[in-house]
Amino acid sequence: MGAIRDYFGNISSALTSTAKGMGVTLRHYRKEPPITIQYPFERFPVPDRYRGLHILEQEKCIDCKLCAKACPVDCIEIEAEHHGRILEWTQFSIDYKKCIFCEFCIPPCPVDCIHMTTEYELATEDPDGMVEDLLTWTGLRPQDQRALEEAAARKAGKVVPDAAASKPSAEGTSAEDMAAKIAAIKARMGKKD
Amino acid sequence: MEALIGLFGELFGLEGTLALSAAYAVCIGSILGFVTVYSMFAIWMERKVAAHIQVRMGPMVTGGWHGWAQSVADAVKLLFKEDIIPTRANAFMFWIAPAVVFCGVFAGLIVVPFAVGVQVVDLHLGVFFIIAIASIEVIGVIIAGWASNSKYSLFGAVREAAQVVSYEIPTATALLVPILVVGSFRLNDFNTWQAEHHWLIFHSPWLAMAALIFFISSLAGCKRAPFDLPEAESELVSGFHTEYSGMRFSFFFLEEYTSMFVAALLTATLWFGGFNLPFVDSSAWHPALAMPIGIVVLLAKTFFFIFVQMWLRWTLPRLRVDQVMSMGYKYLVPWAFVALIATAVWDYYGWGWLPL
Amino acid sequence: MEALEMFTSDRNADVYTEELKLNLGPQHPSTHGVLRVELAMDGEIITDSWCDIGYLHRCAEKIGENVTYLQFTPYTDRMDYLASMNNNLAWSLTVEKLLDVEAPERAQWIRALVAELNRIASHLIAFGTYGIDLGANTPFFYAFRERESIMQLLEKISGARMLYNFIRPGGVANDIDDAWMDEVSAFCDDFEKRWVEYNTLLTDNFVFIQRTANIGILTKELALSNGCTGPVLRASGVKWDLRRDVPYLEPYDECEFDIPVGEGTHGTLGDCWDRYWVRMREMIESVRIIRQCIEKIPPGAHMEKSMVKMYKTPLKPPPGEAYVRCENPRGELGFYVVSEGGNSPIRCRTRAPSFCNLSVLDKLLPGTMLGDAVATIGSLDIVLGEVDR
Amino acid sequence: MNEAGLHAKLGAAGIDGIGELDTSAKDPFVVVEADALVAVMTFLRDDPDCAMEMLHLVTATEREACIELAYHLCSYQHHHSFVVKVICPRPEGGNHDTWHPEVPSVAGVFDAADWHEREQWDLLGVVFAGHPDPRRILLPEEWIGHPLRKDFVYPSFLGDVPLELDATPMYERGPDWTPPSSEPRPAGEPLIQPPSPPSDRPHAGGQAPAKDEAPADAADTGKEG
Repeated sequence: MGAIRDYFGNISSALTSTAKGMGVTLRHYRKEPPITIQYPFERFPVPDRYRGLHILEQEKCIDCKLCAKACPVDCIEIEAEHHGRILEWTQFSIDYKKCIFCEFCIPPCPVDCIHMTTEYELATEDPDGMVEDLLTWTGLRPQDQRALEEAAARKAGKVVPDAAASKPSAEGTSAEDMAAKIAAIKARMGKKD
Repeated sequence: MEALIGLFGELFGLEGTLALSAAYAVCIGSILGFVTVYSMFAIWMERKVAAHIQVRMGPMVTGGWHGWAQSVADAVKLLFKEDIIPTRANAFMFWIAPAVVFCGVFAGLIVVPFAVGVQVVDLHLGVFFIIAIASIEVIGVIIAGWASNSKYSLFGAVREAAQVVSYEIPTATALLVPILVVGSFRLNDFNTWQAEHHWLIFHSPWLAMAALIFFISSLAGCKRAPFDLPEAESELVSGFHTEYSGMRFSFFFLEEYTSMFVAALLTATLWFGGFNLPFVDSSAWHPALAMPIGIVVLLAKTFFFIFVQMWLRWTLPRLRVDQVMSMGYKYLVPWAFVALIATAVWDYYGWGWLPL
Repeated sequence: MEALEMFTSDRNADVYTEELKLNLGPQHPSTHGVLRVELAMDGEIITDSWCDIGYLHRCAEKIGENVTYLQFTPYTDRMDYLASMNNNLAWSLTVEKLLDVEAPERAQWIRALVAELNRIASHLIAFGTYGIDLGANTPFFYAFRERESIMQLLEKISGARMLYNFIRPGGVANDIDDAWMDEVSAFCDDFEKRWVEYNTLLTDNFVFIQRTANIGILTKELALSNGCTGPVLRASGVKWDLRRDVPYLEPYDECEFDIPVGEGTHGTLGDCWDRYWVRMREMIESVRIIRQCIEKIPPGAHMEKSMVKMYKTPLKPPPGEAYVRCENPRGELGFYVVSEGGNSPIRCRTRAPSFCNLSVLDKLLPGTMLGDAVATIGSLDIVLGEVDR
Repeated sequence: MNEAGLHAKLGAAGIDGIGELDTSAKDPFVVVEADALVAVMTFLRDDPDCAMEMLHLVTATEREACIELAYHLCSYQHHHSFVVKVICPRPEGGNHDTWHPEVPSVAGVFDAADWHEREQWDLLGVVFAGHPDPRRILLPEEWIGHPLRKDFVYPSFLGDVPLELDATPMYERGPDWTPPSSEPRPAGEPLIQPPSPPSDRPHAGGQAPAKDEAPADAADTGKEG
């Protein structure tokens, strides 16, 4: 009798469990809203803490290379020439082909000048474009040049009439500028908004 | 068909064989067109049904409204894809297999009455013809699996052969049940019988059971989940069409969806009243009115069953190959025979079931 | 095996079937990555199998010998990329053991909380992909829906979606706030309802039971001898869970939770269904732990003060070695680290749970059918990133 | 039972070559002679008080003076664990090429040792005598050398295939790109001089060629690690 009970038990459990499962799928078909979004047209909100592309506040950076040393994959390249406290920048680049977004470059920074933005779109058709230069300017800015000349002049014993002009401007630290930088990152990565 | 021959005679003065050929050409062309458009729609529908069951959206971009043109775009893409024949495949067999597969199901459609008078040939053995011609498909699949020279394809083909041949027994037996009641193989007779009496599904519990058995075994015949063993993408990569791409692959797709259509259409015609509306007697209507309504009604029923097929597919896991066999032989075949004999007894005594 | 003998006994008869070698993988939909299994087939029946791994070997141990202790943390993310938190946890505990420091109390609770969240996410993948292996595609998407909630929760605190790098030697990277914990509670409530739905859809399904019960039976002896751990071992009837037996975090000592073990409900003890069902019940136990963590989490620092300087100067543990095991979703993850006092370890050995669980596959497959092979591989729930490292 | 108890139990078993328990380590361990390893493992597994059902991990560590094998055992019945170590001292001038320390395989005692020992052979070149399946496990069979050795030299060939160390990125390769080291070579000359392995070396496929036998066109051999 066991076999016969199994036989009919199989039929009934197959039919009932299928019906129940179909009930679940039908409920989803009719009631549940889709959880996916139409990606390029809409996006999920990205939390503030998101570890995305980097930006650099070049004004603050002192070329201590601690971030490069902290990097587990050696993707940060920094090159600058020191003229006293003024830096002549050659390179501050991150190779996003290597970067693993581990955030270890952020905490060591003594002047808190490197940050991670919430930008996460990295895809590009040009692999070379993935080596991202974070610098807003290279070499010496005019005011740096001027400051250097004044310093040299002061060293030579000459009196400098206009000391105020040598103060570095606060340009490059405002929020708008940050946004502009992010836009520049995206532009350089060859992406459209 | 006769109407078309007459039309050609009137319009172009064609007569005899010439008119016949022209009429056939038009019929075949329209069925081919129908099959193509239907398949595109069914694929789009399958994607949407799957997506909504799976809390997704499915195609949304192509063509604008809910991605309606996605299938068209896919078809165009498949047409322009490189036609790859594996180096060590048997090129001729590889080439001919999709055509063989497609011809079988395609030919089945010519006996289907879509509405009053909308039918290519009104065969006396319409049901039998569909069952017989649909079996050609298996040969094509075996050819495809063997010619691909891939082990996965071979496995898929052998599974398909075993499965489809086995499931033809319950399919055909279940089909015999309504045939027994109506007393005809002609598909049109089912429409008229059900218009005069009642839908066959309500005739007796045995007919309802036969409908269920037919539906399940037709799923196996169409290689739909949970019986998609020949494809079984998690076991056999893609089964018998692993090596196919582009246009040839799309033929297998067309075949799958067309055989789904045929199965759903048979269910609708044989058990669910065909192109008749429930509670409405349409036999006295003018053909110009009855024809479009009949087509719409039949297609609505058919698409409902296609929807159920999809719904099942996205609900159930796949059976194992021996379980498919045991289900066919241990469960479906005996119960199909039970339904057949019980219907014979039922009808002999003229019992009624539902107050119809 | 009966079926096997039936098919192989008449080898000397006039008609016999020829053995066919089938390559399951490395590119195959159901090998969960790049596993290659060479199968000797007699028709649909597997007569022998050989596992071939190493396609995803990424030299993690060699890298570990060349980076500092802190810098190796993100690499542990990439071993078992479905349970990064747990991997981070094991590595952090190892480094802390080497350095003789202990994470603050709050950090321990946060660690347990996120590790259990990640365990649910990982088991959800196991559940979903197991459905796909058996041909049921829909549970996968439902599982991903819940996993997406977990990923968004963890993204909020860690800043990444999969490779969190959140638990670090000495504590955790960021503190968590009450608003976040409310969201976690809301998720837990939602998840329990969904879990019932999963069972209706897949667990109790007749076809699913037919496909998994009595398939791939792993006996207790075989499991122990092969070093299987985690759900795979527990499904064979061994009640062994490091969280209960060797509590490596304070919350595991204080929270109440059960350890689900296999019972052979629908078939034999240790079959695929048992392994699946142990995972399903573990998710509910994790929810229980998470609830208690949220209730009991103490205030305090989230990072050991003395460890903060590790970002600037590499950690230099004293010479010695440490072996730490953690209960990962897939089993016991162990790190055996040998230090000689330098910036980086001289040996950084990983005991990957998937590696040991997979080694049993060759013994399970012979005698089953091709479809069962897929079910068995799926029920072991391997991550090839961890097998090959 | 703690480690001291286990060690006492082991000492009472009457197996030769069991060293003292090192309690200064974080996980106290005992060093045993290679010859005694299988007996120790069998005892630890079978003794009802030890009942080490599970071999957790087999690790080979290369140190300055030796290669050290650590076997981590644990028991789920008694909730204790134990570490057994075997030290293989480095002979004079022993490097990754010439020195393959040999220890008896414990795969007969614990099935788990099978894959672990294969991995240790693969990555560190420790020979496990009596292993049932002594093949490489992670690296391809044709791989030369054992990469976790400190003096490992990156091979220039994998079987017949030259390994490119300074390869042009895939996206910069034009249609005429050829691997840098795949210059046409005289017909009949093998790509790599077959190394002459000592005939008693049990593991096939893992022989490293001596340095002077390296092919002439393998100029791009670099050093890693």
